[in-house]
Amino acid sequence: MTENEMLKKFIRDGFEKGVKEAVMARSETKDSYTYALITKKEDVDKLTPIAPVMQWNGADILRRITKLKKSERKLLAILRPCESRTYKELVKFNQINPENIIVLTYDCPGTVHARNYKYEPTESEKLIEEMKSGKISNKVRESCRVCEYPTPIKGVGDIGLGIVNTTEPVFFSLSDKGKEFLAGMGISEGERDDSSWVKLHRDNREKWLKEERITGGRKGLEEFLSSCLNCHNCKDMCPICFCKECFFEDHSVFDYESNKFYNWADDKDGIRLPTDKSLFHVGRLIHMGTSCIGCGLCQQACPMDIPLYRLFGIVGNDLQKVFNYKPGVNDDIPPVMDFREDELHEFEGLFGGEE
Amino acid sequence: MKYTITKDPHEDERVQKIIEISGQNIFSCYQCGRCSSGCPMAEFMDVLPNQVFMFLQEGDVDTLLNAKTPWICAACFTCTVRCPVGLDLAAVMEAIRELQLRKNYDYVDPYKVEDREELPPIAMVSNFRKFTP
Amino acid sequence: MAMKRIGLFVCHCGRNIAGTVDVERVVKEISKREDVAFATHYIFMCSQPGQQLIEDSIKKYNLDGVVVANCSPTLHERTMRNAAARAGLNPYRVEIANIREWAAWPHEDNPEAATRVAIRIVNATIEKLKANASLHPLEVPVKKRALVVGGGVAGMQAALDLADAGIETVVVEKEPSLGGNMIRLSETFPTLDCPQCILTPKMNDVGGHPNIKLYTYSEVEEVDGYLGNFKVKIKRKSPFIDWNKCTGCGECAKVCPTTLPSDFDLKMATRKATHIPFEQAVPFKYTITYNGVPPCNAACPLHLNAQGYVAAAKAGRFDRSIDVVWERLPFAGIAGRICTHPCESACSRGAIDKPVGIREVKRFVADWAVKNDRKYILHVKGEKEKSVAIIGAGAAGLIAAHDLREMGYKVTVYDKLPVIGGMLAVGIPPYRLPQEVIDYEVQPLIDASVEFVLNYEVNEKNFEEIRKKYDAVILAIGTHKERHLGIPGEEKAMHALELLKKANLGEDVDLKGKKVVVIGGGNSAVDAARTALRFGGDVTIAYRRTRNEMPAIPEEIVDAEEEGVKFKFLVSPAEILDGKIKLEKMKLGEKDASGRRKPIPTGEYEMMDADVVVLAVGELPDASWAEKLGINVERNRIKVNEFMQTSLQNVFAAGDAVTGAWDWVHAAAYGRWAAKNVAHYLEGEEMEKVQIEMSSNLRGYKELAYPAKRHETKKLGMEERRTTFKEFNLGYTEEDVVDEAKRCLGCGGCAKCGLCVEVCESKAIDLHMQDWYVEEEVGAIIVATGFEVMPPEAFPELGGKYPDVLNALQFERLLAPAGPTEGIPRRPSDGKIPKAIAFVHCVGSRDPQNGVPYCSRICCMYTIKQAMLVKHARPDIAVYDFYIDIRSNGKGYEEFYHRAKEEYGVNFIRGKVSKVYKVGDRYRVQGVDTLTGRIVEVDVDMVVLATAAKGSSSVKELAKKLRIPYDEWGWLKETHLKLKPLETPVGGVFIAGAAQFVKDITDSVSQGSGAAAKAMALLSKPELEKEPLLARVDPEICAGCGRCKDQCAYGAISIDPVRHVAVVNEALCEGCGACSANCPTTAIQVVNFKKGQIIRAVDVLAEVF
Amino acid sequence: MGKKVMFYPGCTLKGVAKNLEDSTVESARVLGYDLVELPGWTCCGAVYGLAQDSVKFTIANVRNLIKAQNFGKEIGDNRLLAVCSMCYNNLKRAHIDVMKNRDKLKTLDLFMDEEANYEGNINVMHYLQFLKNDVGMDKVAEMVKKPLKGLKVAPYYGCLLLRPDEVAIDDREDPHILEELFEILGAEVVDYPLKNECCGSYHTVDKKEIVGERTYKLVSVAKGMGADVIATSCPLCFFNLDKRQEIAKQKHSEFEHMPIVYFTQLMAIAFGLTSQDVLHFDKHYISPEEVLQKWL
Repeated sequence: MTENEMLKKFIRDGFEKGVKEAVMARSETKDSYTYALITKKEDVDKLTPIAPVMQWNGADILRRITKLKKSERKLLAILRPCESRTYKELVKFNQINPENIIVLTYDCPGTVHARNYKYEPTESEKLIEEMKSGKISNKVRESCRVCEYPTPIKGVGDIGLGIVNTTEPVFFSLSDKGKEFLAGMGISEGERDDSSWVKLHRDNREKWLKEERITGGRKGLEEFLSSCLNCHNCKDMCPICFCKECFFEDHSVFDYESNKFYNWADDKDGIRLPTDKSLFHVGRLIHMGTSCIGCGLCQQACPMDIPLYRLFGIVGNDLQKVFNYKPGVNDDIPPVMDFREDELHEFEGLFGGEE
Repeated sequence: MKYTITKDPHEDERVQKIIEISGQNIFSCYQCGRCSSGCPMAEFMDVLPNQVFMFLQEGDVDTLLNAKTPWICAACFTCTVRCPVGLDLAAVMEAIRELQLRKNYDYVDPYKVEDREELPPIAMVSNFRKFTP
Repeated sequence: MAMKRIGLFVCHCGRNIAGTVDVERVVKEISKREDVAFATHYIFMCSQPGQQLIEDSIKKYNLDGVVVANCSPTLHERTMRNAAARAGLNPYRVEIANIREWAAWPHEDNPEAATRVAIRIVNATIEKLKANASLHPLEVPVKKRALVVGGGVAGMQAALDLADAGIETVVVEKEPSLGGNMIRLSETFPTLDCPQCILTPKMNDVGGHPNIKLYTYSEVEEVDGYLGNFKVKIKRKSPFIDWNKCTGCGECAKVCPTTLPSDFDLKMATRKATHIPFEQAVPFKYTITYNGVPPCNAACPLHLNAQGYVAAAKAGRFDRSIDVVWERLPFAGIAGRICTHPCESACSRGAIDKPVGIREVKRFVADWAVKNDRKYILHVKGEKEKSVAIIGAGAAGLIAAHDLREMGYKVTVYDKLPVIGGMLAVGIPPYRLPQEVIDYEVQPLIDASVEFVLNYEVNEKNFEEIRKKYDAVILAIGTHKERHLGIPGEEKAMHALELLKKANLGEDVDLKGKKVVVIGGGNSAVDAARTALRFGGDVTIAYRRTRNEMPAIPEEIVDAEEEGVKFKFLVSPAEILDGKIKLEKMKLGEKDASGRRKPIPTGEYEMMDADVVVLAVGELPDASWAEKLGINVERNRIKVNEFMQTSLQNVFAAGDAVTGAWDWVHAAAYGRWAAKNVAHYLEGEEMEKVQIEMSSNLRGYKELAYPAKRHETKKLGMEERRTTFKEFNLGYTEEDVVDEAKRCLGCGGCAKCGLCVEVCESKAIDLHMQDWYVEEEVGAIIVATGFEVMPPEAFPELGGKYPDVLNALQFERLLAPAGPTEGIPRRPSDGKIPKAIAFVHCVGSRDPQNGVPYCSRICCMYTIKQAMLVKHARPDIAVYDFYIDIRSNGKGYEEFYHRAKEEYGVNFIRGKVSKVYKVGDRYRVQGVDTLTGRIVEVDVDMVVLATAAKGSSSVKELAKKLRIPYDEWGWLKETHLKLKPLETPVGGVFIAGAAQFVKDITDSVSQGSGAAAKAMALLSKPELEKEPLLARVDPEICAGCGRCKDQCAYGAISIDPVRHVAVVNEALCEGCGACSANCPTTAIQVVNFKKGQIIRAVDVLAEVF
Repeated sequence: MGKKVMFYPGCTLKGVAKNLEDSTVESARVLGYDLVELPGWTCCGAVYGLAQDSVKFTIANVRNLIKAQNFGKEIGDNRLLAVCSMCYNNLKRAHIDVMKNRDKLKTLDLFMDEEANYEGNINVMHYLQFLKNDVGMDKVAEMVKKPLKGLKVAPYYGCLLLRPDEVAIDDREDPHILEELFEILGAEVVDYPLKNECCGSYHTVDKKEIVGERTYKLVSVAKGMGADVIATSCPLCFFNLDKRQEIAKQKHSEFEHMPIVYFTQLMAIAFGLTSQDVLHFDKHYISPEEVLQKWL
């Protein structure tokens, strides 16, 4: 039985045992996979819980479902590990009400870039095969190759499905809620060792953090973003960018009389237009950097193929280190919501510290 | 006893030199006297440590150059650690000695040292480092 | 709509601005703007004519906005806004461009730059102003009541002024009495008034004023609300005495056996645990100081009130003492003899010399009760129908039987032995625990109809029957099976249990002249050895580790040695032969899990003569039959869950059978828990998790530890000890027990011995009283929490660790006529009147490197006063006053100084002391006279250090609750040092007295009145106007993420659960803008500081020159 | 073979203070440590330069630190132990100085082009710190064979273990580390108030009388407090307090002699190392033999 079939059986059993009333999981479409919400056992066949592509962050969908009011039915959501971390992070920001939701996540083989999939479809089973043989597929996205947490983490989501290093996939609980759920399903919890799969990614990540760093200061950044169309797709796809209306969508802020523009151009020997392009990316970095969970959807969304994850992921990584904060991994309060009297002394003073 | 101030001590070159060598703002002394009362060598001095600062604040470097005090200080740092305003007095004493030593002046003559055989090497090394150029 | 007719008014500020900034050029440049209708300059805009100029111009030019370019808005924003309002312009259409602090002053040396900066600032301000909205002040209702925190002189003055003005005032004071630091003083400078005389009338006024509600021994717990409408939660610390009933008669203090250092006298004297801090205290009510559970009680697995029965014994009230024991345990005599006393291991006195002999105290009172015919009576609290069977009449079984019977259940105890007591009866030799003691202490159970069925062995055959017959069963079967070593010849050996059982049941074992080798190092090894000795053997204990690792009670090892038991260490038995034993030599290796070093075999052997070998290598429960019935057994022990319940529902288990062979007190403790949960089970209640361990970090009052050795108990004569089974330990004598009890350091404060409860005629004392909370609604809060001085211990170089080196506040107590020495200074070390005293000024003050940077302000004067009072009390005492500068800047102060110098003969020496050390009986003060330039040394008998003052240590917590700022020294920060010294940035919260900065009584009283006046002004209005510059949320944009909520220091923001957007409570919002800065979408913004306005202003300011 | 730790003896230990060196090395051996002499060590300079513009006082010490850096990598330990207070003070200050002041380190590198640069990871420790923090006083207690019961010791720290603040091995006004050690050795500790006062230091070379006066005060106060011996860790303090008693006696006829010992000698004695190859009582001017007879 493939992992997908196993999960479908799990969903069916769940309906039968009455432990849940709805399921949110991926479903195949013509050229891709999208999320589907089903409420009946008969519809289970429409699902492909582990899909080879990730068009949308599932936590963002859960946000839409529960933001105004908690889920009225018992909902099982099958999320990738990065989505489960997003889920946890968004709960902290009041964007998801976790009541009545059970999140299942699994050892992730990574996903193929949505555009690549469209022209050269790959089955998830193939990716899983490669994962089982201990190899990260060369087809998967950059962000998947350097993923810091490619497997379920205790405390993040409720149920884990272990695929690597085990003959038969095993279920295990990640939370008390999950433990109860599995008990209700009559499934006994298993164990597997995911350390080699995690290490493979972490080694990649270490290398990536060093090698792909954008250098050259402001100029380097301008060059990195030079092909940007200012379409704001990256923001739209970012699950952490949950604002109803982005500051940068309010163009009136950057409306000036013509003379202002001419004066700037005079002073600076010419200016780039529009003026808010890099400001947009930097502004976004400030807003979401500490919470970037590394799903890489910004990069997938870029019509100009700017490797944006190298900007948001690497800067986010550094920023999170400064505050010793790991988004979506534990219950720590996000640095933007936490006031500490005693921190960041190294940045004090006019030039940042004494030395 | 009379001393005529002829020049703003803040502008005095030798005072400035002492400030430069020692790295201490001698004008922050407010004469509490704790350096003197804690000094183990004070009873052998002709100018008390706190008075050294007053002389400097008045620009009277000559008196200090002729005084025994800088040569009696044993650099034990008792004053330094207890000074309420954080002045390193030992460094100031050193600076006053340096003004002399840098003129190639020998305060002690190594050839005249008695019981050379018995003295621990560190005693002689430190003595010569402090008292000869 | 954006303003089109703006007026600019540039102020010269004398030469402050115009001296640097070219004001004409500013006016000229700004006039070029299309949106500026009028611009001018004037020498003083804040003057009457200046304001008139603005008013007239507004009318004349029909201005719709005004920029005044002058000084900081904190000074004249209000002035200018009022002027505009008079001219009919909405005051919020006026903005200040600060060209004095931002342009003129920083560019004093560069008028060109200053002018350009000024123009830019004005331009930026205009850009900001253009989108300003017209606003109207909010109106907030006012609660016409006030709260004063702190019952010192400043707080009392404030409270009295408020109350006299008809405002109901709540006073919260953390100490049991009003008075603060002032009431501690002997006399006050410069008038030499006695504070008791001048302050007590005020205290009585506060205590009795109809408009004052006084909460002493209380603390502010929580503050909610805002200007005019605060909700304050006040914690009332339990005094354990109902103050409504307390008459202040003091009978309780007379009988209280617990002495503590007096906090009021700053440890210069002692007091009782129940006390009134001083004679004039208001309210005149007794307070019991209870610090918490002391280490001894916490360490006891049964949590007996050890400090309590020790305290009662200290008072010679053995009857009370035994009652305290009986509150938790009927088996005082058993416990007093054989307990392994974890209490003593935890005793704080152990860190000083040796722990208090707690067990022997208990033993003494138990014996005392027997002698005096005081019997324990088991009172059954209401008979119940249900019944419980207990299998095993040992430690766990007996206490379970007692507890369950007390709760009203019918209890039957089965035991296979012919006697009651289990291991107590047959495992512990009679010379340690005579059977009579067990029988005597079990009798109350029998009297209360606990049924004992002896000689009845429960096993797989009859257990089901019993289980059916009773509603619940407790298995407390102990450890009666012998562990085996598995060495050749083991069958030749005797087991310790066998030997002990024979001794206990009165059988004789003939060991006369025989060489006996006991194998083992635990209590049963030592018991077996001493028993064998009494049977006439020549006994050696052979143990595989060394003495340090022996698990037996150390005293018992010593006792055994005294009696003649020999020891052989680092050997392990290899084979038992006829008349001999082969031992393998061991050595010690690394530490194992138990923290003891492991024995490692060396492979070398030796032979030893041994006619009889006794194995004491451990015992196991015999639970094989239970296993057959389906009860889970693991490693020979009955397995229970966290409620002491076995795998069978109504079967519980406890004692050694569960834990493995341990000691009496742990078996009893688990037995008690089993009983408790059996009761819960039978009543269908939720069971409680077993919680034996408890911790206590109290460490007692070291200063109470006068030298006193631990008393040893009387022992039986050695001959009788060696040859008979008579009880060998005779316990303490009556004198010894009292003296021993006095060694207690009173860690817990009140020991809860209950002696006071007996004597209180008004039945006011309740030792179980809890802290409680009250809520008060007030419109204004005055914080008057006062100051503290640094302890002398902080200055080791000045001898702070010596008993006769005090800080000034401690010395005040010695000078106080009602103080511990009645006003004559005496040395705390020996009570002698000193011949010479040295005072040292500026200890820690004016010393940023080692203390605080500031001058503590009052020290010069109080030191002079103290010097004078010393001379006054005893003119023959020489006084040396080491000062740096005498700061006598108050009315009558300098004159006071001169009196000390001229009339009283105080010696003033100018120079700071650097070292104080003990020479013989006296203290050598090593100072300097900076005026003559000489080192000065003087030997004195006492040294008084004028240590630096700091804010009250608890003030930071309070300040956080009130959201008012404080500095690193604990002083509360005022809004403006010169002009608003009583205000804080939080509306409605004022500060007074030394909470702001150390000050003398005169200033404190003035500030108390001042703060009261401020509060009155506020409360005199029915409604308050509030600045409308507040945060507002755009619900269309707000995503409800809550970032703003977490940033708001005023708790003004909440998330609407229905609309899922942030909501601002306008009454709480102070308009600081922290929320806005943290909002990713600018959905929350402060009115008139909107993003467009700020960005426009920044654009102007950031333009390149 | 014990664990290897780098040891910087300094010149004085090699000559007049053999008693300090041997008792240190041997007591460490009992505790399971092998103090390995830093190969090629040079003089520490005895006093540290206080002038802002002086680098010469730092060179020798940084050289030593670089040597320790190289040797440390070989034996896999970065601790450099000193027992002479002056050596400790100089090495530690040099380390702190160049770590705080990287420009100075760069300048120094120019002076020392034949060697590797100092990386700053040498942990300069005084033997007392090593005992307290790394070995553990428990371990010391375990090794005590002959508790010095009844011996009254005045602990004497002098200046260089406690001042300036950045090198202090304990509270500078009220240190307790020696007290703790002596209590563990079973001795009775005298609460000696002058324990952190200067002995007169290098004035012993040209102003003996002053040092004689200091010695007079320091020894007679200790005597007055009932001490049998003063124990120190600095060979210069030792020399001054020991040898200069001669002058003290000449000046003050009532002066009573008192033997001076190194704390390591007391440790050695308590550990049962009583051989003169370790203790070298011949190096003492006032022999401690009589006072210590009971334990020898």
